[in-house]
Amino acid sequence: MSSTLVLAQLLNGLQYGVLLFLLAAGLTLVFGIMSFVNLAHGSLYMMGAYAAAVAYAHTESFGLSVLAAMLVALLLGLVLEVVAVSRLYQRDHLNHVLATFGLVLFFNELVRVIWGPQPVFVQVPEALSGTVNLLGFTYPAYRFLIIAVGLAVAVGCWLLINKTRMGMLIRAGSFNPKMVAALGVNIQLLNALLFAVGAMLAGLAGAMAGPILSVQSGMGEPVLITTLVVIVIGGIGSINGAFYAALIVGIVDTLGRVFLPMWLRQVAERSFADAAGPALASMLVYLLMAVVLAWRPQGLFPAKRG
Amino acid sequence: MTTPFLSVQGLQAAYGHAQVLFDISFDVAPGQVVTLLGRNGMGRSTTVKCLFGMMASKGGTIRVEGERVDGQRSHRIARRGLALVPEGRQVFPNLTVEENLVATARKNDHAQGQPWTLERVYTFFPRLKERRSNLGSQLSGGEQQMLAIGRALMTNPRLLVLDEATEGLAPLIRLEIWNALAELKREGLSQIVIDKNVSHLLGFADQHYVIEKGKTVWKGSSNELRAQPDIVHQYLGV
Amino acid sequence: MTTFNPTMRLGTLVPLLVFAALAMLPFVASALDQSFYVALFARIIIYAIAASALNLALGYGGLVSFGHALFLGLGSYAVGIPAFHEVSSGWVHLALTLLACGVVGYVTGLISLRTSGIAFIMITLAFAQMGYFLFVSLKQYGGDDGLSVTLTSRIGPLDLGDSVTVYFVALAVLAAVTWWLARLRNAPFGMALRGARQNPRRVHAVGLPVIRYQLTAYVISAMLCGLAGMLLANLNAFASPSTLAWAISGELIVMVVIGGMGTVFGPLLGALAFLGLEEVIKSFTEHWMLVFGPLILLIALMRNKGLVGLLQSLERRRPVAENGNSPVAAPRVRPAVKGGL
Amino acid sequence: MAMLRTEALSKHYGALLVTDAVSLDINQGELHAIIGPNGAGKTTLINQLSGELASDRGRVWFDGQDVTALPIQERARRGLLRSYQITSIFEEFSVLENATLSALGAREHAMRFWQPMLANARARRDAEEALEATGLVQRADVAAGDLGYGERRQLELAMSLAAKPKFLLLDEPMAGMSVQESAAVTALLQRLKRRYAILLVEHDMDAVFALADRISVLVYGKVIFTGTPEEVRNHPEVRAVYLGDEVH
Amino acid sequence: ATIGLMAPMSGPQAIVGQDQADGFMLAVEQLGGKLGGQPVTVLREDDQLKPEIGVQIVRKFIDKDKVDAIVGLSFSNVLMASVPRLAEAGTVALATNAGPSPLAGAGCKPNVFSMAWQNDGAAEAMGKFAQDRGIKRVYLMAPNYQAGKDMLAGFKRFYKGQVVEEAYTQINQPDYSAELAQLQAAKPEAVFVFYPGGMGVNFVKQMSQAGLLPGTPLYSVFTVDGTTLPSLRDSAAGTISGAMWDAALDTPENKKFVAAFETKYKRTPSEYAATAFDAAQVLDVALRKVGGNTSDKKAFAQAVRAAGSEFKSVRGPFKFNTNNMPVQNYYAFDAKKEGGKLVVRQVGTPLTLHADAYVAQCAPR
Ligand SMILES: Nc1ncnc2c1ncn2[C@@H]1O[C@H](COP(=O)(O)OP(=O)(O)OP(=O)(O)O)[C@@H](O)[C@H]1O
Ligand SMILES: Nc1ncnc2c1ncn2[C@@H]1O[C@H](COP(=O)(O)OP(=O)(O)OP(=O)(O)O)[C@@H](O)[C@H]1O
Ligand SMILES: [Mg+2]
Ligand SMILES: [Mg+2]
Repeated sequence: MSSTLVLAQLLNGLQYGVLLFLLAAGLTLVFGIMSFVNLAHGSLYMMGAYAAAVAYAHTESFGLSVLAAMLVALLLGLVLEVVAVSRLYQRDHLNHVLATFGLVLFFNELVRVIWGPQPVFVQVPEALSGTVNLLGFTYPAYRFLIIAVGLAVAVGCWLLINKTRMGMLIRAGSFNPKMVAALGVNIQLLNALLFAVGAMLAGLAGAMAGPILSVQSGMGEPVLITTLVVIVIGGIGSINGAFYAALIVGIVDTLGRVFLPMWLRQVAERSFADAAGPALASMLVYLLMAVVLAWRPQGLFPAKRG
Repeated sequence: MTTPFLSVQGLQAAYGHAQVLFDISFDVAPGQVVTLLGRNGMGRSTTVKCLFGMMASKGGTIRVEGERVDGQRSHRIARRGLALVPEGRQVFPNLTVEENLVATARKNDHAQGQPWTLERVYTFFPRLKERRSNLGSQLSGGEQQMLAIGRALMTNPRLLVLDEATEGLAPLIRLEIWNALAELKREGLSQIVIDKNVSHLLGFADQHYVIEKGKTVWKGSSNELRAQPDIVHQYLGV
Repeated sequence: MTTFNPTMRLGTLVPLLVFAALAMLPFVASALDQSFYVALFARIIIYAIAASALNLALGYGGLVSFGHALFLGLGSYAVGIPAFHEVSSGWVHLALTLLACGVVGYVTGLISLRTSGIAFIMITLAFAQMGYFLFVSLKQYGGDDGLSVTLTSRIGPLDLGDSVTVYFVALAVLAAVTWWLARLRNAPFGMALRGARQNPRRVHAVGLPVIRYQLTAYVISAMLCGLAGMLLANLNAFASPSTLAWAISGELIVMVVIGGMGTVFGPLLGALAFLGLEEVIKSFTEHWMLVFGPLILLIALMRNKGLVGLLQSLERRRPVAENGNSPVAAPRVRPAVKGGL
Repeated sequence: MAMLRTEALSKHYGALLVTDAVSLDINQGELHAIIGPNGAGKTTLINQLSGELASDRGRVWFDGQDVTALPIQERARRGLLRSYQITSIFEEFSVLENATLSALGAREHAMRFWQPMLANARARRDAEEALEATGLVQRADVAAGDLGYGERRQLELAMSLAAKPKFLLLDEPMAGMSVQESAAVTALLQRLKRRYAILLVEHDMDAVFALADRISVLVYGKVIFTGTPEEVRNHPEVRAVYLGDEVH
Repeated sequence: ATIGLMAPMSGPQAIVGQDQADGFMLAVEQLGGKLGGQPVTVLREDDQLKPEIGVQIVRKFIDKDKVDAIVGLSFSNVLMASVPRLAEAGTVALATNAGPSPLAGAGCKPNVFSMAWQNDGAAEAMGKFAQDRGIKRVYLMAPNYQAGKDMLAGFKRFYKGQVVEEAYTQINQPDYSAELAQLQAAKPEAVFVFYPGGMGVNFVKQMSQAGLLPGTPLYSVFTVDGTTLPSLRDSAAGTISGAMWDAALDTPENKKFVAAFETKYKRTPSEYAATAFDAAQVLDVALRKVGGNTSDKKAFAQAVRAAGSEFKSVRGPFKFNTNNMPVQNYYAFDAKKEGGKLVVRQVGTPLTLHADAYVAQCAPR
């Protein structure tokens, strides 16, 4: 095993982590600050990806397609908030799970009705379709755009939560909206806005992922679970936590996938190693979460603020 | 007489099927301090909740400066210059002391007197300044009460409503609160005060309303109340 | 309990009628030569058992387990694996189910109960996912394709290979579990558990070690759920890792919540409504999820607590406060659920 | 012999020393009050005594035994019961159920899976007595969540009484009660006084002076003075930091 | 006649179910709404790819609807779960998407047929093809589950060169950059993978974006096909697929079928549509043989077996083996970019009239 390969894999892990963070960001906003469990985040991500695909096909501009995805997700988020979500904040988390579970079913089917069950085509923007050579490995240039966007989102979210009054008010409102309102704040409006921003970030993630992943009905759920894992490991409501945890999960998952089977082959019989290696690798993220939570129930980097 | 700042007429309210307010009527003139007296469970806090739109009323009217506000949403009512120090404090547990104070802070051009700022609240309650970066949930009971009052003042209100104003406060602080409320009154701030400490209320309030089983059953000035110890005995059990 | 009482509450009456109808169903079905319905409803009843089991942890204890499919799966494989090795004794299957679910429930519960809130939801999910990946990789036992159960459980004269037998065994188990849960609700254990959901600090202060009660509930819940898994494997003659998938855990939660969390009959009504509606809507359109999804959303939006709550509110009851004693009483305030907040 | 004795109990949060070497002796049948400014550490001290909070340093003896290392539920079983400053009841349960669960928990376990809790005659009788004492009998069947604020405070106290404690830790039992209810509770405590040892934290000076045998004054973690009500009333430092001129 | 059609109609694999239903209905329509001369009712059910639901549907078909035959039967896991009930009832079942090895071997059933393939067939063909092309070093990849392992085993059965690495990935893994880096480091001559559905789209896209395609030839089965090509487009350039059928297959029957399908459904059919189309034709012949009377289930099963050698399959030669698995050709198809367009072309027939490796284990009945 050459050291350049290890380095290359570390880079892969980082980059997968950033992709995870992109998804986790919107979820953390809604989940961590508003304390709303939004399983439909994956659906908004999917809708973003589809919106981008459609817009890309029509405008042939990647930039416009990203904008379109964000806009569509934002509007969708607003509608959802007003119609359903706003009625659920004060109910316990189970009702959130129930309601958004229903939404997930709905959106998956809706997409299938509109665009059919087949994955749709999304291309990589022409300018970034090449590869970059690093350490003797060819990397898709597009992946660097994902990293840049992820970092920008991280900074933006951190500012929003920790440095703005909106962040404070929404955190307060998640506990006691009646009191916030009685102090003269239109908490409903604020909640709607924040939820929509979270949705918009999901849309952005969908648009960014479209060119590298299969855009199809149901694409949101597997990632959603990994994203939830990220958030919980990081510490709920902490955007820093989500960021670090995304990177950790990205790296652990990547390195585990690659090196665990190899390592097992050295210590165990080949046929056993071939069976157990990938199985263990797929459990690794969950194992990591269980260990982290058993050791630190509030996650690795809990939000300082409650 | 000028129109009262706040006027409540025939207010009714219920929790589910259980009606608890039947006929509550009272006025608060600008600059006036009014108390709602009564024993536990008579409906004073419910009245306050209706006032702030935190609970829907079933009948009657609530007017602020002559305009009806019942049925309006909480924040709209609050923005007319009402601020609440609720029963049980209800500070935001997941915000720091300082965030609790600034999160809902607001300027108000109509408010009388010196405007409230973070600095002024901290001078008022030095204890809060010491605990400024602690979470609301980490405060002692009394500190939470101070925070709730500070939070309400930071909205620069024209009418301050205090439900159980001095609950859980040490005697010395209690005294300071009474002095402060009196000071605020001098600055022209209207107040509705609910507190068990009737003797102190007699000292600085203008009007008293006694609430019994969801109805206002008596109203009068401090002097009238002093002159009628049987009222105090009958309704307040002192 | 089954004698008709004109003042009996709708929330109790309807479920009892449902029970009675379920007891009749196989006779009617065989008379009409529609034996398929026996298998369909057997599945619903088995899910109702699993949902009732979950309700003990979730509804009574506020422990939002997003991993109960693990126990359903363990129960299935506790039939499948011995059967694969040609062991068909139902007693062995039963013992294995209870042992596996008890031990796994104890260990995972011990670790999970260190956390609360969303972390609890996620850590239980993690354990279930690990179980899922474990069974997927067990090539010998069919891996991802699952394992056919060629030898179904034989308990005394009963062979669970027959769907009518499974049906009645499941119904009996469900009735027993439901009755016990109704008793438990107001028994000291139930009260301590429900108290711990509302206010764990106070339960401690009262002198009861909260974790011990929660862990006990979690383990019992796991074992009951395993029992459902065992019946399911017999009904389908198949054990599959897909029984452990996270979506199944989610569906169990949905059933409990639809029916009415923490109520006695909620899980039964929830399982009936969830699986029944699915069947009905599916028979109208292939895009049934387009209807089913919003329907679930609507149920979540309804203020009252699930179907049991709906039945209760239909009665237009007198404006007295719920005294919490009725076996179907639904919680009235937002509870501080473990995993709820 | 002292019913409850502490030796140099301390607790800090970060740099903040909340209780600082607090030593107390409270005798059987004594009502001992603790007063002090807001944030002085009174609730924290009660948490340390009840076992809810682990102390950094110091020891606690209860009824002749060292209970420093015991968790809250163990101390409760030995008869050391507390009430909360911020009401802490079971909102879904009826008033009677609240009290019965408390009566049951303190003396027995609840690992019973069949008979209804209310069928436990002993626990139920204790609970009903406690409701009687606190004036909640008429409200026995009401869900605790439907109670008014003052009634919740009464229930809070009733739950402690139902457990038939040997020692009561009361954290501001009168807060939020109207004058009439406060007077009633004062009278109740007066009656209970000789039966239990009581540690009372309260800002209602009328009640404290009427009830206490001895008073300790806690200021920013330290006990600055312990004495009879008369001595405390006239102590200049206590007046300066706590009483002001409210009490003459 | 009543036919029960069960396939995944929802979830990520819904396209497979959709194509099967459409293919079947196209054949029925071409036969004038009749099978074996009898008006036919087709009951469609969605198994959601869940074995448990599948069993329930099979039960319903048998007990409630009393269907004459069941087609579709979803993926291997659902099929395997249904087999005990099918065997018990004796109802004829035609799987149009699976042929798991237990069913081909010791667990074979007289009334359960695969109209599609024995699962290893296409992979064996790719192994043979790679062998024939003289490729020395191959890198193998598949998801870590039974079908994945079977596919790689099938490939190795006919490929005798060096296997550089056999890598198993997680099911439904979205990102393959780590594996692609390993692959790149190993510098194989060619790659063989099995990544059905969305996994395939992810993998092929990412391999192409990493600059590895078309440079390193990608041999695959069930990865680049009618269901994924529309979303892969140019990324698929440089891939070679093994299958018993492709829209590009040049037979008169197939040309007619593809044209009819495209006219009716406005999309290119996949192999799943083709197998279902064939299933309807087999049933047509078999029902005619028994005169529409399926009450003797054994006789009907035998009629189906015989019909297999009589009907005209869109995939070329076809017959049922003694284990009720197909004996058929497996072809190699090559996707290349030509004149700015992706063109798929048949480039060989590595296995002709191929019988599976398990048939000997099936006890003759
Ligand atoms: N959330 C609620 N649900 C149902 N009933 C309630 C609720 N809150 C209060 N009540 C009932 O309404 C009546 C009036 O309560 P309210 O809180 O207004 O009284 P109060 O005058 O403020 O007394 P207190 O001194 O106890 O605060 C009481 O009898 C109480 O039982
Ligand atoms: N978890 C915590 N973290 C940090 N500081 C805390 C925490 N809990 C309490 N404190 C601080 O410890 C001090 C003592 O609190 P405590 O609640 O014991 O006061 P108290 O004497 O009961 O006051 P009061 O009479 O106002 O109820 C307070 O200043 C409080 O802010
Ligand atoms: Mg009140
Ligand atoms: Mg205190």
